[in-house]
Amino acid sequence: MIGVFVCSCGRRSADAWLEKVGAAVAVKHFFGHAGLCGPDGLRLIREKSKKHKLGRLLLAGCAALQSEALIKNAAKAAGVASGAVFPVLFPRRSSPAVAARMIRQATTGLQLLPVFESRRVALRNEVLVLGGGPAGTEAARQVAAFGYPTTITEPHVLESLTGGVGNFSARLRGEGGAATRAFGAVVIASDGTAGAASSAFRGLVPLADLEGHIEGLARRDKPRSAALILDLEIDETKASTAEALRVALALRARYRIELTILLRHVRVSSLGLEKRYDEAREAGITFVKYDGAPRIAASPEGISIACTDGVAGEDVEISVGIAAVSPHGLHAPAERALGEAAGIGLDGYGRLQENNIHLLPDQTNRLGVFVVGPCRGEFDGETILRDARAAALAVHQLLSQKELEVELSHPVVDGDKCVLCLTCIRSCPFKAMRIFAEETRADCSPEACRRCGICVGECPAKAIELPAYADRIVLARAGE
Amino acid sequence: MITAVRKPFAEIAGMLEGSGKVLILGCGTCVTVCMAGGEKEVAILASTLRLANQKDGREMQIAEATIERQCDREFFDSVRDAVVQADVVLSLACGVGVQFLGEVFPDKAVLPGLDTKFYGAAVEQGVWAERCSGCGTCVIGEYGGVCPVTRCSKSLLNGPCGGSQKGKCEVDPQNIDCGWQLIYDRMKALGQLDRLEAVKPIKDWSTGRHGGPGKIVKEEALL
Amino acid sequence: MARKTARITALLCENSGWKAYVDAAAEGVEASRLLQDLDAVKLPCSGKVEVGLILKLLENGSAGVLVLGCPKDNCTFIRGNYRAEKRVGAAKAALREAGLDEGLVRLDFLSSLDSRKLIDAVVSFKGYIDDHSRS
Amino acid sequence: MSTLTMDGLKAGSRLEKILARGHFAVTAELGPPKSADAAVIAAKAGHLRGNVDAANITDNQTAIVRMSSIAAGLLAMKEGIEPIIQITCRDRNRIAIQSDVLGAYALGICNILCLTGDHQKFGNHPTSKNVFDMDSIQLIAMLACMRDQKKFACGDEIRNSKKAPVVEPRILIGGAENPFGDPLEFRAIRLAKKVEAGADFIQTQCIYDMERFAEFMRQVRARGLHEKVKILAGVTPLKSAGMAKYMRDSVAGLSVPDSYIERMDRAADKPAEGIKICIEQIQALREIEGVAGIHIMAIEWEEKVAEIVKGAGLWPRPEPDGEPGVRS
Repeated sequence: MIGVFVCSCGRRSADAWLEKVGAAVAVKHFFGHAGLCGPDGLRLIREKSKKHKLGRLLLAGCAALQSEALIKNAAKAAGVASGAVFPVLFPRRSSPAVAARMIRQATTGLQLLPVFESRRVALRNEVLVLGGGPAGTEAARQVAAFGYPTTITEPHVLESLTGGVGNFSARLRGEGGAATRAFGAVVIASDGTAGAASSAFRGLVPLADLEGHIEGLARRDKPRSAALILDLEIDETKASTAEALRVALALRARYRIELTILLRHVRVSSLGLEKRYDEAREAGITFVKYDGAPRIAASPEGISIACTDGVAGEDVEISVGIAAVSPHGLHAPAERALGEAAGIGLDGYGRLQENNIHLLPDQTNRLGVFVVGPCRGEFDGETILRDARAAALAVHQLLSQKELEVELSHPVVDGDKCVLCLTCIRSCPFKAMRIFAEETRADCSPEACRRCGICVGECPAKAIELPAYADRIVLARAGE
Repeated sequence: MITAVRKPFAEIAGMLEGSGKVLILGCGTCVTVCMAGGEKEVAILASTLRLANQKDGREMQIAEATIERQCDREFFDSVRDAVVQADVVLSLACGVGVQFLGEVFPDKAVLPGLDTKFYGAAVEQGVWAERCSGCGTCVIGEYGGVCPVTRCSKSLLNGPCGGSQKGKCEVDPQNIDCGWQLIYDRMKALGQLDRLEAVKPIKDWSTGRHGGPGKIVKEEALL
Repeated sequence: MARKTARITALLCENSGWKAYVDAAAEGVEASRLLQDLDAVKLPCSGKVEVGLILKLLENGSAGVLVLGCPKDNCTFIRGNYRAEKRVGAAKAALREAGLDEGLVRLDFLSSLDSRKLIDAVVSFKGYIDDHSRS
Repeated sequence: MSTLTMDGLKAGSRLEKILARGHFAVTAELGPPKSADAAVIAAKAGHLRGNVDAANITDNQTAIVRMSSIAAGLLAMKEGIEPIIQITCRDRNRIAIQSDVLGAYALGICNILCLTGDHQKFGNHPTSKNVFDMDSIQLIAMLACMRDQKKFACGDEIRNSKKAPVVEPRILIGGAENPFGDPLEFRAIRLAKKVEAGADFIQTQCIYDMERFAEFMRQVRARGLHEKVKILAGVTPLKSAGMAKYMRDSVAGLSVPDSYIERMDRAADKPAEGIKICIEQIQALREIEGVAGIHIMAIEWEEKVAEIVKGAGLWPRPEPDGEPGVRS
């Protein structure tokens, strides 16, 4: 049974409006109320749910009804699962016809929406730390101090890392061949490698050498301005932004020259980086976020850079005495193998952490796998140790729960349609898809899955469905 | 696996010109894996056709179905009615499937929706590359596991031509590795370069396509 | 299938487009009126969008499909918006093949806080669709 | 097992005699016209007559349709040029090639250069189907089998009927080599295979990088190949600085040293400088042990061959007995 609760708060002649909406919707259990989000509203929900044995609730009104807390409370009041409560948002002052149409579309969607059960998944307490350098040693020491059986080993012995959070299977190469061991969480702390230099552009110096160049020039003819250009060859990382900020602030303080940093994206999702970015702006350093490729040419005055300012949407051209390109040594092809073995995404330089603002410094695309130190582009000793301790704490926060409650709303794979093409397994950002050998089909790990539906979008056989967003539900909500 | 790509839409639309009831029939094996003719591609093509028909005011009924394989008779049973009802069946299977569909339904007009390309492997997600030409007498063992017939643009059996540069084939240096560079590197790694020094005789091509349409009879499998 | 008014469908990533939509809907009369002509569909991520779904919506009468995802490198699911970009590109290619205007489907990236940008995106897309409507 | 003619020759061609008698051989290239115009052959032959020992008649070079090499070779022969017919594996299978060889020999042609052939992609019929029934090494082996075993590739004897006499084509067999193709280490092995297959002479791709060629010849001598096969080093005179740069940047397997490009850039009379460089190269190549002759590929510039040959001190050409191109 579906109950439709419509909020009429803030409307003139609310009763007449409700009446019109109710008539247009024409469902059996239709209840109007002014202020559904208040205590009276919850009481109404409780009473009506009980009386009519409502299994699913549609709450229609303003954005207040969208809040997670309210949905939870309403579900509690009605005695149903949170997934059985669905909010519908009316634009302000919507006409009865519009409101009714939106409710109808949502009702159809809600009728189709499954209610999900949950499962408790036990978390193993063994922790694997890959990397015996300062980062790995510190992380392992801290994890062990929390009381978790900790294995520390060199990163290259990892052949593969399957499974998901709380129950990883790590295949580790040893003297007598490879062995598979189970871990609840993994910390990757490889020392990283100095990478190959990025190809130098004519007339430009590498960022690492910029200070030396300016110093050399300062004795004769100090340049009045300098530009630091990032993202020239590839979309770079926060490590490159951090390095550019460090160099720019130092140059600004020492030589008082005009400084411009040109980049495609300001990447500041790292500890203290946002602050350093603000400092740089306060120090008068100009930032240009460009679109496309900048055109760089030598001019009699030095170097001229023309590009499209992505924010203002207009073409800009600046002339500087000297310009530098991305820092050398950031490109790290050597991490690729470790990334592949561990199923960890890489950034544009091939370092172990994807460019993504939602990832905390120690987080990776895999829940329960953490990364610290040079292998993710952090070279500052103090920061590395702090990151290692943070990762250990994160491991503790995860594993101390002992078990996870997992809603079984993950994608389901139709074994008749799945042809094991591996597309979902390759394209899942979280490594949640795997082969279910018994049924020769792909399968999703509910605890590793984040319910994004990318696999559904990719599957060429239309074998995967994310139940809450099945095509028929989506089409119903679109008014089909 | 057999690889294929979908035909240009204009060609498909041209073939279907004047058809009243069309069944688009996908194949759930090779061409699903290479993303050319599975259920999803069937739906995309069907929608594209319907949109084009809406625009141009054409009356055409388009039905969609996908079966496990179009190279085995039994799998057609589930779509028999749909095939019978259609005026024409556009098969999104490889060339094998299209023809076999026609053999199973001799009265039905069948059309190919794909261009079948080669026997290939997924070298990475979204990229398939040719690895076998089906010559009928495999010589890979003599070349360190790399097939000269397929991987060399000229199928040379005795060494590279002059067009091998920096590991690439001059026919398309961006996309084609020199097969002979691959063979050389592999044989060197295996310590078997001396095996490449003997002059290989002219190949017997009659075991493959050049011997006419192939047929395999496995005696003990016959019922 | 034909509808009276040109309705457009918005496929909204629940982490960005949908949140911006919720804010926009609460904002003012003008915005609200605008959003009434929109079939807003919440998706978990723009990466859930399928080429076939976009075409199906158009086939069934939607005047245009607007996909709104998170800004680059800002996808909650790491790569979803990149995947959306590819699929919308494929949908545009299909529209071109069908002899239709590829502008009937559009992808924009915006932040969950940017309800203004959402309104701008809808206004711009609606304007475009009104000028290029198929009917 | 070679059957030799009375004077110890395999084919008895003028080229073979020159090489056998230890003269430094000179060959050139004669590209057939892209039309049925026999006058083109006559004109080009006029430039070469008396200046070369034999001329290569190309076989639809770079996959562009031209007059057939056998027909053009016959026309050249009439103009007093001994032809070296080029045969590629691109357009004909073993049936067609053997048939052509029988015909060519019957017409008096007795030098054949065996090539794999440029891929049709580069020509004016890129959508055509290629053949590549065999590669150049197998082609050499097939011709050697026809000449020496007197058998076709299938093993049948070369005779019209059981009672008819065996009449095999007695052909001097050539192969080509690009010393600069990759994988470099395989080049000498490949040359050895051509020798093993039965090549009598080798003409190389045009050489600009003397150091790399000298290294290649060291590998050749280390395998003793220079004693088993006559190697004719290829040269192509540069017409302009632009051509030099094009050869350097766009022709696979060709490296043109910067010093030549600078010279061409600086020179006031660029064609004259190109000829001068070419003559210097020939003189340097003559010094390399194992180089038995020179092959001048003056692309659409045949009128300069005489100047080059004379400038290099290779004129007049020695006159072996018998008439050019006629079997003795």
